[in-house]
Amino acid sequence: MTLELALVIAALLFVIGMALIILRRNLIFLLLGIELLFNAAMVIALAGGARWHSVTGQVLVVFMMVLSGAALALTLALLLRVKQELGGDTVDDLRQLREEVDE
Amino acid sequence: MNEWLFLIPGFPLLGALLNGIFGEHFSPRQIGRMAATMPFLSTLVVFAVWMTHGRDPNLHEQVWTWISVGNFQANIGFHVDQVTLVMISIASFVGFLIHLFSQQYLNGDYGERRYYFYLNLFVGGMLILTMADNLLLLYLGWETVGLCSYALVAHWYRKQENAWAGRKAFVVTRIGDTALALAIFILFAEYHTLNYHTLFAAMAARPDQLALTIAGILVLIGAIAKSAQFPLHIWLPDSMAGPSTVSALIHAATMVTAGVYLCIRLYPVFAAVPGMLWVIGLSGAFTALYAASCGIAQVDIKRVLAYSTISQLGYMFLGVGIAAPSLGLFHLLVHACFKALLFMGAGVVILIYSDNHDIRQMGGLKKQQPFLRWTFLAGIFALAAVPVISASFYSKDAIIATAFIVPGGKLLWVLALLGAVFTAIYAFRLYFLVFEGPEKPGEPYQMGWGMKIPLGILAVASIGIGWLQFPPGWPGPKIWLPWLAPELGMPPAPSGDVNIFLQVAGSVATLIGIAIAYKAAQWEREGRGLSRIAFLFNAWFFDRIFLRIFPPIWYAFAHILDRLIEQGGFQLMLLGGLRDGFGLGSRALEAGENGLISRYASGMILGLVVLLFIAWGYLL
Amino acid sequence: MAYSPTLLPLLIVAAAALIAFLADALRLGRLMPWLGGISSIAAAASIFVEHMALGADLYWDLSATLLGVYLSLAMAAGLFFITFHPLSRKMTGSLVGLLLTMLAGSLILVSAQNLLLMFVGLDLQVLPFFALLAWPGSGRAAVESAFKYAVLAGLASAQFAIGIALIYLGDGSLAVIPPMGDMTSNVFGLMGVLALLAALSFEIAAAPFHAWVADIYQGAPAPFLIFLGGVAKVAIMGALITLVAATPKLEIPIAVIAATSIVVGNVLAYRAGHLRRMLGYSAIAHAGYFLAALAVGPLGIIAGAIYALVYGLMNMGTFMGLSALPENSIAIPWATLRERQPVLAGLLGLTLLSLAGMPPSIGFFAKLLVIIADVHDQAYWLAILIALGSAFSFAYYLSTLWKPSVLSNPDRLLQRRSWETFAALGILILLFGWLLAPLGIV
Amino acid sequence: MTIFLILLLLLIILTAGAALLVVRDPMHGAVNLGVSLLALSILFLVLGAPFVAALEVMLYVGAILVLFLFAIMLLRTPLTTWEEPRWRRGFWWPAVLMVLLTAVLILLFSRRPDLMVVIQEIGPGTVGRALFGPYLWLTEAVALLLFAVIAAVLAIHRRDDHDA
Amino acid sequence: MILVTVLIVLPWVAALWLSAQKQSDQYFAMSIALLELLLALIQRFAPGASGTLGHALHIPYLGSLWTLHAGPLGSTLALLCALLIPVSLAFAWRLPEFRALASAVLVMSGALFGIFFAQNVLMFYIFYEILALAGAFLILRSGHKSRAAALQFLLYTFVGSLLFLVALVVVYVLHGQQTGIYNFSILQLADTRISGGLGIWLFLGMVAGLAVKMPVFPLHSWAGTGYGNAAPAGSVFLSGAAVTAGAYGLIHFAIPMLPQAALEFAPVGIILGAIGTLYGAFLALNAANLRLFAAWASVSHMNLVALGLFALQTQAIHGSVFLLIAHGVVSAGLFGVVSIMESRGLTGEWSGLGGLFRRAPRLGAWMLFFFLAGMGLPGLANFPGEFLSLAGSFRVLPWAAGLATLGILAGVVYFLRAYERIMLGPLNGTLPDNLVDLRQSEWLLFWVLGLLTLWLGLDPQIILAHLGTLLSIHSGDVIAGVGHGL
Repeated sequence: MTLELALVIAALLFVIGMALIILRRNLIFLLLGIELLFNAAMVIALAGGARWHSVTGQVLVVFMMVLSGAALALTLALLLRVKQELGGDTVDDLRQLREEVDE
Repeated sequence: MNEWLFLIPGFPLLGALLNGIFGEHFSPRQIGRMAATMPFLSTLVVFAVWMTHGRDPNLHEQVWTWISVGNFQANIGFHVDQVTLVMISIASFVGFLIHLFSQQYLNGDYGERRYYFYLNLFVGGMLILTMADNLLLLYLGWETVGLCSYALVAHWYRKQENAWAGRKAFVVTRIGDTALALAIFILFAEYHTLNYHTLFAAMAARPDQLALTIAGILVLIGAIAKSAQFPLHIWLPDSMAGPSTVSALIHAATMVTAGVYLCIRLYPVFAAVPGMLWVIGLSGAFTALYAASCGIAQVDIKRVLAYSTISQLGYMFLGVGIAAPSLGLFHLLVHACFKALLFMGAGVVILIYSDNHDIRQMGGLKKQQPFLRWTFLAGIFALAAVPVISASFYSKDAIIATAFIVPGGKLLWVLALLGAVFTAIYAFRLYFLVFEGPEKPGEPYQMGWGMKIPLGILAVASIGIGWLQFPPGWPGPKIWLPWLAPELGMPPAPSGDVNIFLQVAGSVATLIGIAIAYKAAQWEREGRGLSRIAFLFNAWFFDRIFLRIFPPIWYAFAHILDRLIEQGGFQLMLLGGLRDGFGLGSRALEAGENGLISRYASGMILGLVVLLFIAWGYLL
Repeated sequence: MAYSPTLLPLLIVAAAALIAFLADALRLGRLMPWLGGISSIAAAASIFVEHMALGADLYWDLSATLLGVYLSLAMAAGLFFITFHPLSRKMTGSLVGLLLTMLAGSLILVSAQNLLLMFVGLDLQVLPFFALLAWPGSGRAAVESAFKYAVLAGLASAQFAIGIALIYLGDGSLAVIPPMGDMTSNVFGLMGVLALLAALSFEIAAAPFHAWVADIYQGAPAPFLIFLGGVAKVAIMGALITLVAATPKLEIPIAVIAATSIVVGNVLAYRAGHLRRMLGYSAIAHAGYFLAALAVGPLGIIAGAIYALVYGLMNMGTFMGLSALPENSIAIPWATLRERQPVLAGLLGLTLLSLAGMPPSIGFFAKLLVIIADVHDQAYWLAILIALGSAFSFAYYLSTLWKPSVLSNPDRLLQRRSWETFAALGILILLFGWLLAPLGIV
Repeated sequence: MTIFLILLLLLIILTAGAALLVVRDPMHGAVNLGVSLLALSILFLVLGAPFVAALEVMLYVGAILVLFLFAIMLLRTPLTTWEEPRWRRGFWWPAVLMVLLTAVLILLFSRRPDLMVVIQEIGPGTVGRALFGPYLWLTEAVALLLFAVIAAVLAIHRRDDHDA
Repeated sequence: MILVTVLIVLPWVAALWLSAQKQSDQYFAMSIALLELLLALIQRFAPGASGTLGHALHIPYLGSLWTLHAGPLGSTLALLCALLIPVSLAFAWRLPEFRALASAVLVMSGALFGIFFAQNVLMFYIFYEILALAGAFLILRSGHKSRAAALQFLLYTFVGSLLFLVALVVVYVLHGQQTGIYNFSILQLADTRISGGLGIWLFLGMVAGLAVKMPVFPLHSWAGTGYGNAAPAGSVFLSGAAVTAGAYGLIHFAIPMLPQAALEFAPVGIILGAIGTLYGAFLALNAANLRLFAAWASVSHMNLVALGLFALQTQAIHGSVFLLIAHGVVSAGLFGVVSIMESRGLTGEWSGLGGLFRRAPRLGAWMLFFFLAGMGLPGLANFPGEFLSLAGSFRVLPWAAGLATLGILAGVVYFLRAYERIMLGPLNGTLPDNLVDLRQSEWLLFWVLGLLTLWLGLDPQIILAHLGTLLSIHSGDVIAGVGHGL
């Protein structure tokens, strides 16, 4: 029963993460959303590890942590440049590149 | 003699080619003389053929294979038999006379080289048409003469109505040509050959009634258009816009008779279908009456002669219709002589009255031009078929007489007889108005020998040529019918008292006509003449009806097709629709491209959701 | 896992990357591109030598070798090209390092048979681009495009991670090759595979996940687009090939994605005003043609591999040509280009035509192979869709060829003698590349 | 017994997530994330992975969350009190999409095989042996990646005047 | 084999070198064109040259690509195209955009030669697309330089030809599955047995691809904009030579590959041809200017060719091929006349014309000559072709062929009306007064075309006798079996 519950938690994390990405206006929250998604992946991996009694689950989690951390570091660095160059840290400031819909 | 046949059409065509290539380097006079010698040389060759094979000509010459694909073969082959010999003699001899006549008639006018080019080409085309041994070559000649008539009628192209008259002639005759082409296709589809002999043999072996009926009708339509029979006759009166020599050659002697020649040549096709001959006869008789009735109310000298040609051609068709093609051919020969003469005479008259065609402003020309008056009178006699002394008494009255005794021919006889009366009326009305009565002097015009010889020869011919075939029961030479019998068979001859009654009826009709004509000329001078009958003057309004119905429909249809289907349908709806469809589609998709990251992310999530739904639906 | 020969190419590239990173500190930055180029060629040679070797988690099968060799050679060409571009004057060492890391990631992606290895390869390839797209000296739009790519790629790799976790939960093994593990036997495995497909489709810009590509192509500096379009995308296609080869059940969703991307790509490109955005949208269509090849079983896999290779080549040619133009050029100034650099103009014109699928060029033969594969599998509707798509693509490709536009001052055109040689080489490959096809297949 | 613990964790994560969705100030967002991460580390303990639970606290909450705080600090977002809109303009359409997503997850979830299994604990030792045993090359690759990320971050933040 | 390869590659190289030049080099282009004509003559009449089969560029799955086979039909059509190159260049001599036009024409001629001598279908397809692209460049770079017209021309041809490619690939795959040999050569593909339903769809695909080029009725609307916007000298080549590619493709590739389906398609093809002939005729009547008039006249004739072609009957097919060649020469004359008038500064709008014969009698004479040829006057080039096509298809579907015969009547109406509006009637005031009649060179050019038309009209056997068996043996007996009276 515990694994089912763990999966429910993972699903919950997944939905909240996705909601954060598409609903929030401030860019920080987008990144938080991505972190939540990664955490959901970790929970599922561990559930898998628990089910198959093998260490691969934990290895997966370790790698996921490292890679999500690396990605986040770069994205935050870019966020600072965006704040510096485009003068804002919300989703609406990132609209220079778009399809010029004429009418 | 066989291998010289190609010279007959060859000379005029050579003349045309030389004129085309080197025309610009010679003066019009030299071109005229060169052009005249060409038909003369053909006449010589024809004369040689008469001399050597006059008895029963049956010459063949295959010049080269024109088209041969699979089991179908049509080649440039000439064949001369009795009928063809008569036709080529007319075409070459009368052609030569016309060339001679136009040396003086046309000099000093613009486009003379062009005139001689097309005249030569016309004579060549006519000769090919008549000498062809298969329908395809006939069609070639058929179209060439059509082209030349277009070019010559529109000779004085600087006036819009002349150009329009030429185009009208070509289009109406082209309607007939299309019908003829369809007939050729039917015969080709049925019998895989277009050569006369093999065609008639195959037809005799396997007569397919349906195909032959349709083919027969289509050939008839072709002939009617070419020979300006009712209802496709509207182009002939308008084509009087061309020079009179052109009218003399084309619209009297040669081209318009091509239709009759075609019916004579394809006689077996009509004979194979019961009742078809009667249809031809009826159309001939009716046209004769109709055209004659219009002729009496005309005021333009050339229009009178135009309607008279239509009516005389009606008689020739009547001749073929009553199973007497040799009589039809006989009248064709006679008509060629006197009608060419009348047209040339009319040309001189117009010159004298300085291009004024209205006969009511003319009169008393006999004192000023005695020679012209006597030759013109000979022509008028032949036209009206004055008994005994005129040639067409022997040919036209014979046709009318034979019509009486043919089964179901009574109606045709009545129409023909009435036609004969009207013919006499308009013939002599024309003569009295132009030559008799108070004198209205025109400019003095001295006819050179180049004009006098043709008029003289044709005047003698229109009197004397009738004696080739005396009516039955009369003493005197009867060589025409027996000569043509082996090819066209002997026509039925009335006998005993019926014969006498018919001959008397024919002569009485002509004399009544002359009397009425005398009175008509007087009324005309007093201003109350026949020309005020609008119904007849406008040829029963057929021309106007025809022009108000067909061309507008044709152009409107083209306009609709262009606007509605091309611009509207294809460009606007099909291509425009596609373009707008894509535009809408891309505008809708561009909404997903407005730069917002969250929108891109939601697009991705939507994709994931769709994939998961597919998985849930199909893959599990 | 002990050393096995299959790892040799990766080791070569990783070593070169490390050296490159250090070189910046030792002021040897200028030499690094040459080192990078030589190392990639060495890697290509080693892959070619390996040829069909099965390592612990790496398997250089037919398509992997084909693409692996191409990727390394393309990287080498890219590096030689970059050395002359002004953008690479600053921090050349770390630039080359990042590029080599990206190459390592691509090689792993192409040959990985283990999902975790594929995940690491994906991140190895994607992360360097966050920095490359916003390289110093490339203006404000580049930063925006880099950040957008960063966030969305982060989301994609998160999805990828979830996919791996689900598959692992499903059948306990991370191996891709069927006998070792059947991924789609249960719900979790299926969801996992679809998450993987979604992530990879995002990377090659297939239809539902296509929104990002136009902005990145518009904003990013042209030299780095050579690597994004020419190398990164081809590697992802390699990964997709291994994925599809292992799970035949994926063919229906792939066919759906292929059809939508062909339609969406062409429709969007039709009205795209900006030249780079049009190229982005056409990339969507090409992803669609590639996926159409994958959707039809084994013959499709070969056709897909060849299409990926050809697509990479065409992208390299296009963006090498574009990087000669000034950054924000809306359309190609043909007049000045033909005057100043005729061979480069010829290359650009030919690549656009071969992207559209003009017959004698290699693009046409790739599409022909895809159509043959589709027809072989009775997927007539897909073949017709490809045909109509590529026919319609001429509309927008040729409008760039025909749209008259003049460069304000001609000398802003970057002038390099050596680029002519690249261009000539490009033309040769694009026109007669299909002569090499027998080598590829055999 | 563990069921109640997990339900409690579920509750905590639910509240933290909801808070994340509604709170305006990014600082509050970061703190909420920290709370949910700590709850997760306890879940990891329950699932028999003590090493990873420790890592979660040290690496995730310690490093990545701190990274967020630094970023927010560097962004120098003013401590504003005015009503800063938290949701972007087009709200409803994505919300519907979220409902769809949860619906499809629940649908798929209902078709899952049962996972009744007893959980053993796998200590840090085995994880370490695994990391440097079969997955050795993977860790080396990740090492290379981290090194590259450092260079990348340096590149992103180069001042124009500072030459290398 | 080498002669043919030179024939194909030489124009491309010349075009490349020409476009690299700065100013337009007329004499170079003309010398290349005349050289091409000479080579084509040698190829056509050299003994034993035809039938040589060459193989090169072998690709494992696709079979060898560069296979050449000079059949009688192919070399005759090649001769026609080789003739039209110098003619179209001569008419374009004084055009400002001569260089672009000449290079486009040369590329197109190379592609055309490739098409006529290709033995395998893939090579045919490749040259077919290059022809379409070069045609689009021709429309774009000359005349009104309108991009929309060029794009419409291109999209029409490409959508069609790609459908042709898909159908072709299906036949190739089915053939591969049946016999195990995967090859695009027509010799192998000709005897694939394909079931009825699928065969019909495939043949429709192929017809869509090939019939677009010779504008058959529903796929024709590119002709109006295409010819309307290209320079008439360009249209000489476009409407004279380029359209033969479609017809040749149908005869040499499409019908032999799917004889059964071709038979079932025959009635539909004839009806489409008939409607097209009439449709073209009526639109020519209503054309807004001279270019459109010549364009729609050419469309009307090409639909007649399609009629004969789809009838699948000996006389009809031979007739349609002959009409194709005759139409090449006659439409060259028509568009030549239009280009001469435009070089004299006339816009071609009806209001600006009338009574021209008075100022330019030579031009008027030649215009009448080519209008008569267009009308199908017996003795000139079009008549034998038209007669055979109509007579042959009359046996297959009488009422449709009858409808098409009306097209000839309609032909007279629109040609004569146009001639009267341009040449006859009172002199139009707005005509430029420095209107000079035909120069010596132009007069000579028209004499060449005129003599050729006359010769083709009077002695068509020089072509009809040497066309060889048009339908391959296999498809021949399939069709004969059905009793089309082959």
